[in-house]
Amino acid sequence: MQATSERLIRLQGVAKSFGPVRALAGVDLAVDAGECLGLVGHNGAGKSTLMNVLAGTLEADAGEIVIHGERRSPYNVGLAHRLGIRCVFQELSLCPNLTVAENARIIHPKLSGWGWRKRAAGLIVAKLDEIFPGHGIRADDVVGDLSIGRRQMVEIARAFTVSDRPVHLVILDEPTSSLDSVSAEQLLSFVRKVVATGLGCILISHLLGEVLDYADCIVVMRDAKVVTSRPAREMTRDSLVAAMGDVGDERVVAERPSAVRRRDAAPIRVRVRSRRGGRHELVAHEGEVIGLAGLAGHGQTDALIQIYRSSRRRAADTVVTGPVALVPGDRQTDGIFHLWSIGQNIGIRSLKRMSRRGLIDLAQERQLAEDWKRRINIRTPDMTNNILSLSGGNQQKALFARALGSDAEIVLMDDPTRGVDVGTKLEIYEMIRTEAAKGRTFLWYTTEMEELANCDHVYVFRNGRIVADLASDQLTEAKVLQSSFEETV
Amino acid sequence: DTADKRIALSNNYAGNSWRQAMLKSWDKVTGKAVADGIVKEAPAFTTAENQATEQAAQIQNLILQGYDAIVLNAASPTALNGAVKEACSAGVTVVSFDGVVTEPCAWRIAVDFAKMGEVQLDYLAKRMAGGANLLEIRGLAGVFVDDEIHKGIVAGVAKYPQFKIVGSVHGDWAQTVAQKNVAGILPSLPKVDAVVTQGGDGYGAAQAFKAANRPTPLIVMGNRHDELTWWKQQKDANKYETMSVSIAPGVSTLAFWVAQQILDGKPVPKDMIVPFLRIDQENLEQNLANTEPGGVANVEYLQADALKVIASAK
Amino acid sequence: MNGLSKGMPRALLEKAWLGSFLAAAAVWAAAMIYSGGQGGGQMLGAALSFSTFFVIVGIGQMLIIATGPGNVDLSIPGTIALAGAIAMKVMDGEDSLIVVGLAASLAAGAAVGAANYGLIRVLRIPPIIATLSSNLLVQSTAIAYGRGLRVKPPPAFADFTTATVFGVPVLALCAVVFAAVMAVVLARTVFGRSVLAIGQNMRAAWLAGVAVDRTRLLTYTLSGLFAGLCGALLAGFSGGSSLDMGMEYLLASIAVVVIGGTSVAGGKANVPGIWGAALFLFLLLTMLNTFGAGAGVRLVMTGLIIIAVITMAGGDKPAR
Amino acid sequence: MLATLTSRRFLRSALPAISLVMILLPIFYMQPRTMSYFGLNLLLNLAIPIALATMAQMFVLTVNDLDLSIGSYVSLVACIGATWLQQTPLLGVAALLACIVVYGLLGALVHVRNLPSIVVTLGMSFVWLGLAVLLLPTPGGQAPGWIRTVMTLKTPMVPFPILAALLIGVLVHFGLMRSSYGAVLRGAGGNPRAVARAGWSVLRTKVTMYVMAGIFGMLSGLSLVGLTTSADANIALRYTLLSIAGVILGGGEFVGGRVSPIGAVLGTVTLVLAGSFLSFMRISPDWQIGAQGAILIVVLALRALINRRGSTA
Ligand SMILES: Nc1ncnc2c1ncn2[C@@H]1O[C@H](COP(=O)(O)OP(=O)(O)OP(=O)(O)O)[C@@H](O)[C@H]1O
Ligand SMILES: Nc1ncnc2c1ncn2[C@@H]1O[C@H](COP(=O)(O)OP(=O)(O)OP(=O)(O)O)[C@@H](O)[C@H]1O
Ligand SMILES: [Mg+2]
Ligand SMILES: [Mg+2]
Repeated sequence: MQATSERLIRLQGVAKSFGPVRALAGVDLAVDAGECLGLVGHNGAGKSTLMNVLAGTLEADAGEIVIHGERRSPYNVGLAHRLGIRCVFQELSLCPNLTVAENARIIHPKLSGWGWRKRAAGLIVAKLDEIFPGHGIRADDVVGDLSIGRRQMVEIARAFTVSDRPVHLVILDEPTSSLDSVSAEQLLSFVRKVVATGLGCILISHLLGEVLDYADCIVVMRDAKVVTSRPAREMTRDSLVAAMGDVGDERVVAERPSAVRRRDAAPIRVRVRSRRGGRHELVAHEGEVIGLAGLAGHGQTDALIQIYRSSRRRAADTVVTGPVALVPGDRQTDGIFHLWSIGQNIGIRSLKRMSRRGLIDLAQERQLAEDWKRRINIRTPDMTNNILSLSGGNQQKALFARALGSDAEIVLMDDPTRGVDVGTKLEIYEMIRTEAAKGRTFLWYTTEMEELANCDHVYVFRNGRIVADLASDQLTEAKVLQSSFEETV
Repeated sequence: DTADKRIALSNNYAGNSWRQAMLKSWDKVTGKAVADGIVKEAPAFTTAENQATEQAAQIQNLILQGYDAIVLNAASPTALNGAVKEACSAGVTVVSFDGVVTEPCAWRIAVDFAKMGEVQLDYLAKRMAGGANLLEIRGLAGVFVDDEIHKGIVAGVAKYPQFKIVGSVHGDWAQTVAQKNVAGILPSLPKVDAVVTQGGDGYGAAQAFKAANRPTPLIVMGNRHDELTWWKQQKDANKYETMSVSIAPGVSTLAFWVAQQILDGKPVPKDMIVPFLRIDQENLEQNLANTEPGGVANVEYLQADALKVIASAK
Repeated sequence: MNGLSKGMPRALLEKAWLGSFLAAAAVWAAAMIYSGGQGGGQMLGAALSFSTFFVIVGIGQMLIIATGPGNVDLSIPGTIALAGAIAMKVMDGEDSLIVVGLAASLAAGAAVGAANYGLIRVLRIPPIIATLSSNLLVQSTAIAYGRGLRVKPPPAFADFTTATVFGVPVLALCAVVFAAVMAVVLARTVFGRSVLAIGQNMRAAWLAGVAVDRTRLLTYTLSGLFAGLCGALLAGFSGGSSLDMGMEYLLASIAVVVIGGTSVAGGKANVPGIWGAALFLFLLLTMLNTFGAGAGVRLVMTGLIIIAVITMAGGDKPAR
Repeated sequence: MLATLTSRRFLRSALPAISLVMILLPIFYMQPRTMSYFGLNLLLNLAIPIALATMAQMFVLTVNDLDLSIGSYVSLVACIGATWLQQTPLLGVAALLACIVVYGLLGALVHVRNLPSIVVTLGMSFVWLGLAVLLLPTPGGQAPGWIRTVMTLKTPMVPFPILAALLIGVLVHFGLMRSSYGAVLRGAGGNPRAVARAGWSVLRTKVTMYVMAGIFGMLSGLSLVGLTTSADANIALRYTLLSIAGVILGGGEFVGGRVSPIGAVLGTVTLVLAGSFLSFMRISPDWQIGAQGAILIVVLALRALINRRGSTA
């Protein structure tokens, strides 16, 4: 093939503005066939916008798009599909009312006629088996009934399915945000494998390790511009962080408060009695950070919802003392109010507190929003802008602000750092620790192994039950993984 | 002998005073007939919605229940023909009244609605020989009765060219709707001398004129108790004069007797006309006294009255 | 930046909000021109007094519609008829019983609304079918209770419902104040915010600490309450109650809400728009009546004008 | 096997059938005559036009819109059927085609201008009704003989209405639920953006669905006039609410493209039977209207009970 001399894709001087916000200020990017390009940058740097332009779902204000050596203008989704460009969007785009197989059919125009369901099912299940062995998803499952992790698997697998036209480039916009470490690893190995066969791939992630280990070349974006573009082997974690322009690297391995509290000293805040004969019950004391671990979708979210529910209405097997707030991870279905401003989205949990004589004090609501904009650096010119004008990671920060800014003494977190960039994550960890020290209790489900290091105590879930109960000094990655796969420890 | 016969009333609407009076009359007269052993039973059925399709389904259900006769106040003169035909071919006698059906196999006890429109103009011609501006309040668009009465009124205006219809609104035979629509159009109208109506809307029109601070015109009434009461008050206060005309709700009982006669094997002509009930200045008090509060001026039929109507139709 | 001053004008500039008022003004002007500039003021007076009733039930309907797709109150006609009958019968033409009668009809309305939510929540019946069914039940109750009899309102009550100051109906002034209060409730109270949050995403609202059940119960109860109020006032205004007096409110209550700019997808409500839409619909009918067109033409024109108005106002753009 | 029979998904989809049986059994018990060929025919033939109208409504609901005009549209079609189609068939056919085209245009208008469908179709309901009144100011007309023939068909063994209902349900099921473009159409209701991102034209799906609604509304009107033999302008106004109720009763939802054609047909039949059920019961005239509401509530409450049992099982 002579494709090697010609780049698969070349973007030049791409610019895009949303009103006063410059999302892309003249960006160049190139991907070769058989190359995995890592794309990193802080929340709101413009990564997703750039990918939307490349996928044809957004029209750039300026710049040119060259694919297979040809300038493409006008450019749109249909053309992108015909040219073999597939995109897994950050905010998933499956149809929740359709089955897995039917969703696969949506991106294959030629998949019709007799027996199309069988073929679609075969196509998607084969790809799922190939990428995520042991995924447990059936072709006739309705997508809306799947957990967010499984939805993400379906969407990823779908992007790699091939029917009549070859696929040349797959864009993965934070594909691992809802996957657990095992599935993430499966995906990334798969990406390496297909890249070796000549496919191009763009991988966006806030887990720098993933990008450093699996990408051939890394592009760093910062404030709507590309600031660095170098082979991955020339980069280190530190140089990446430096290029992204985030401070706070010093804090990265800041010690957890060494003085491990004696658990029984503090009053119990949450207690969930074990059901179905599980051996462990879930207990959280005042001021503790409790981790919920295990593979994704093994009952951690359900446990949080159960706790949340019994805070609203007494339940027999769950004790909750004190007001509760929840940071959803599936922000599209559980979190944001899409018609409201960022400020209103943050304020909703604290309305009662901000009311004076029955009327909401708007100044106070504004104040709350401004405070949190500063504290976790929500990137927007104006907190009265619609919440959807934020980048994915910034939306997640707003949900964080909603919970932390409330009067809740117990904060439930459902994999809350999905899509949040490195710098902010560190700030959030820091914040959790200070709040915990002040007496707040955190229950923290996470799919990222490193985050467990912030916890005082970790429960490992498997099949809806707690199978291991690890104090922080016993906590190792191996132990968590081991319990995730075995019934008992 | 009809002692073992069962007659059902199929009714499409119960939401106004006229229908309530109609059902009450039915209940009263048939209740006695059943007690006297003239028929076995005579229940009334009302549909939840005032719609031909629903009534057609109701008729089909009545066929299934094996009634010998169905007395019908139809939602539509034609849209029930399918169901009526089914009834006839199942051997069920169908007698329609007020809202009659056109299906030839059914009997019809019709009111000359066009005439009801025309007499209003005849009356006005006597009262206002010099001519006048008229406001017409119509019923529900697309319904047979509305069209018939309207035709009668138009014919009347043609007969007496000194009258001019300056405005026309649809009151849907509902008092509040009539009031609303009259109030809307009044400001744009020149002086209105008289209002011609279809029944049930006269009081609403009077309210609208009062609200607009207009002199009360001559409003033709529709035999409702509130209309008659208002008329009486005006009459006592300032010698107000008008007329009132409508079909008597008790016509349902006439239909009952007709059905009974048919079941008894008596020859009955397919088409009968009943006179409408007219109230004038002289017999206002008498009629008002006979009308229960909130009801409609009424005439109930005995078997003997029914025989007279049948005989006169031959 | 000041959130209030930025938020309010944005709401004020909602296109649908202005659109319905502009449309109302346009049809009014057309009717005026046709009738040679005569009676315009009176026409407005009539429009105000009849719109009042639509606004009162419209606000209740709006609260429900704003709580999300599928939520709608179809029991309004029955409730109006029942409340009207109760008000008139309890008042029994006595001025001294006005307050008692009013309270009774309001209580009946609220009870119907609360029962509606009971059907929806406890029996899990979809709102549209629950309220459709309860409408039939309430209608039957009204028939059994009132038997279609017309009792005259007490003179003081009738006078109040038809009173005017400088040609403006007193009732309409009250309804303007009422609408203003409800607009504030919607924008500035926990209840209002809860309604809008539930309308956007019920699950997210629940997870964000909104008292979902209490709020929804309250919206249905308020809708019933407002329908009851409307029934009592309407009976006073038109000189007695009748069984069919609520009938036209079935579709009209929805029409004023959606033409007024409230989104049927939920989460967005518009109070002033209801006034605009109610005036528009009344004046539209008046205009067509003035033109003297036949029923068929009039209906066709009504439909086309409604579509034209909404097309010109345009829908809202998706945020992202 | 037992597991699938008690699974929540199965129970949920079987609910419409269960409600139907729940209302059919007492009817058979109270009036054994209904169990005959003749009885079932009478009991169910008016359900056909309603089922067709319900399908039309369902197409629109699939793409997250609501059609408030279907009742008056069916009335207009019935009027055209009883007049032009009978007297001047060519004009009649042209008028019906024009109606369908208008439906398609409505879909396009709603999509392109991003209008609330409920207002547009509310407006259209006046337009259709007005046209019907213009065409047939007073009730009358005559259905063409061939429609009469079709609607009074005496099929062997199974009564025609049952066959027709089955045919409607199965046909739409295959078109919308099983065909490959059907998946795209439903997807456009579930997540229009996802469908657009996959390169499909959402405009086309909207127009398709509205045109289908126009076609099924037309079939509804024609079958109705075939049963009633003549028309009037107000003949089918209540189909608007009835069709929405039928879709919901059949397990459909207002948004998100979740619909079930077979469920909707069963839902319609249930609604129609609920009315029959009542006339077989003796209820005082005052409460006859209310009883219709009560029976709907009872049927749905029983469903809720089964549903809850299903979800805990
Ligand atoms: N529809 C929109 N309207 C207004 N602003 C927008 C819109 N979409 C994106 N932006 C802005 O454009 C900028 C870039 O957003 P983008 O989603 O590309 O960021 P990102 O790099 O993908 O961030 P993240 O890591 O959080 O996903 C952000 O400042 C965002 O607020
Ligand atoms: N797991 C859940 N996911 C989404 N919504 C839920 C969930 N559980 C309950 N809800 C919603 O919350 C409502 C009932 O919740 P709950 O019983 O806790 O009452 P509530 O919202 O606290 O109201 P109140 O405080 O007035 O009792 C339901 O109508 C349901 O819509
Ligand atoms: Mg992004
Ligand atoms: Mg993760």
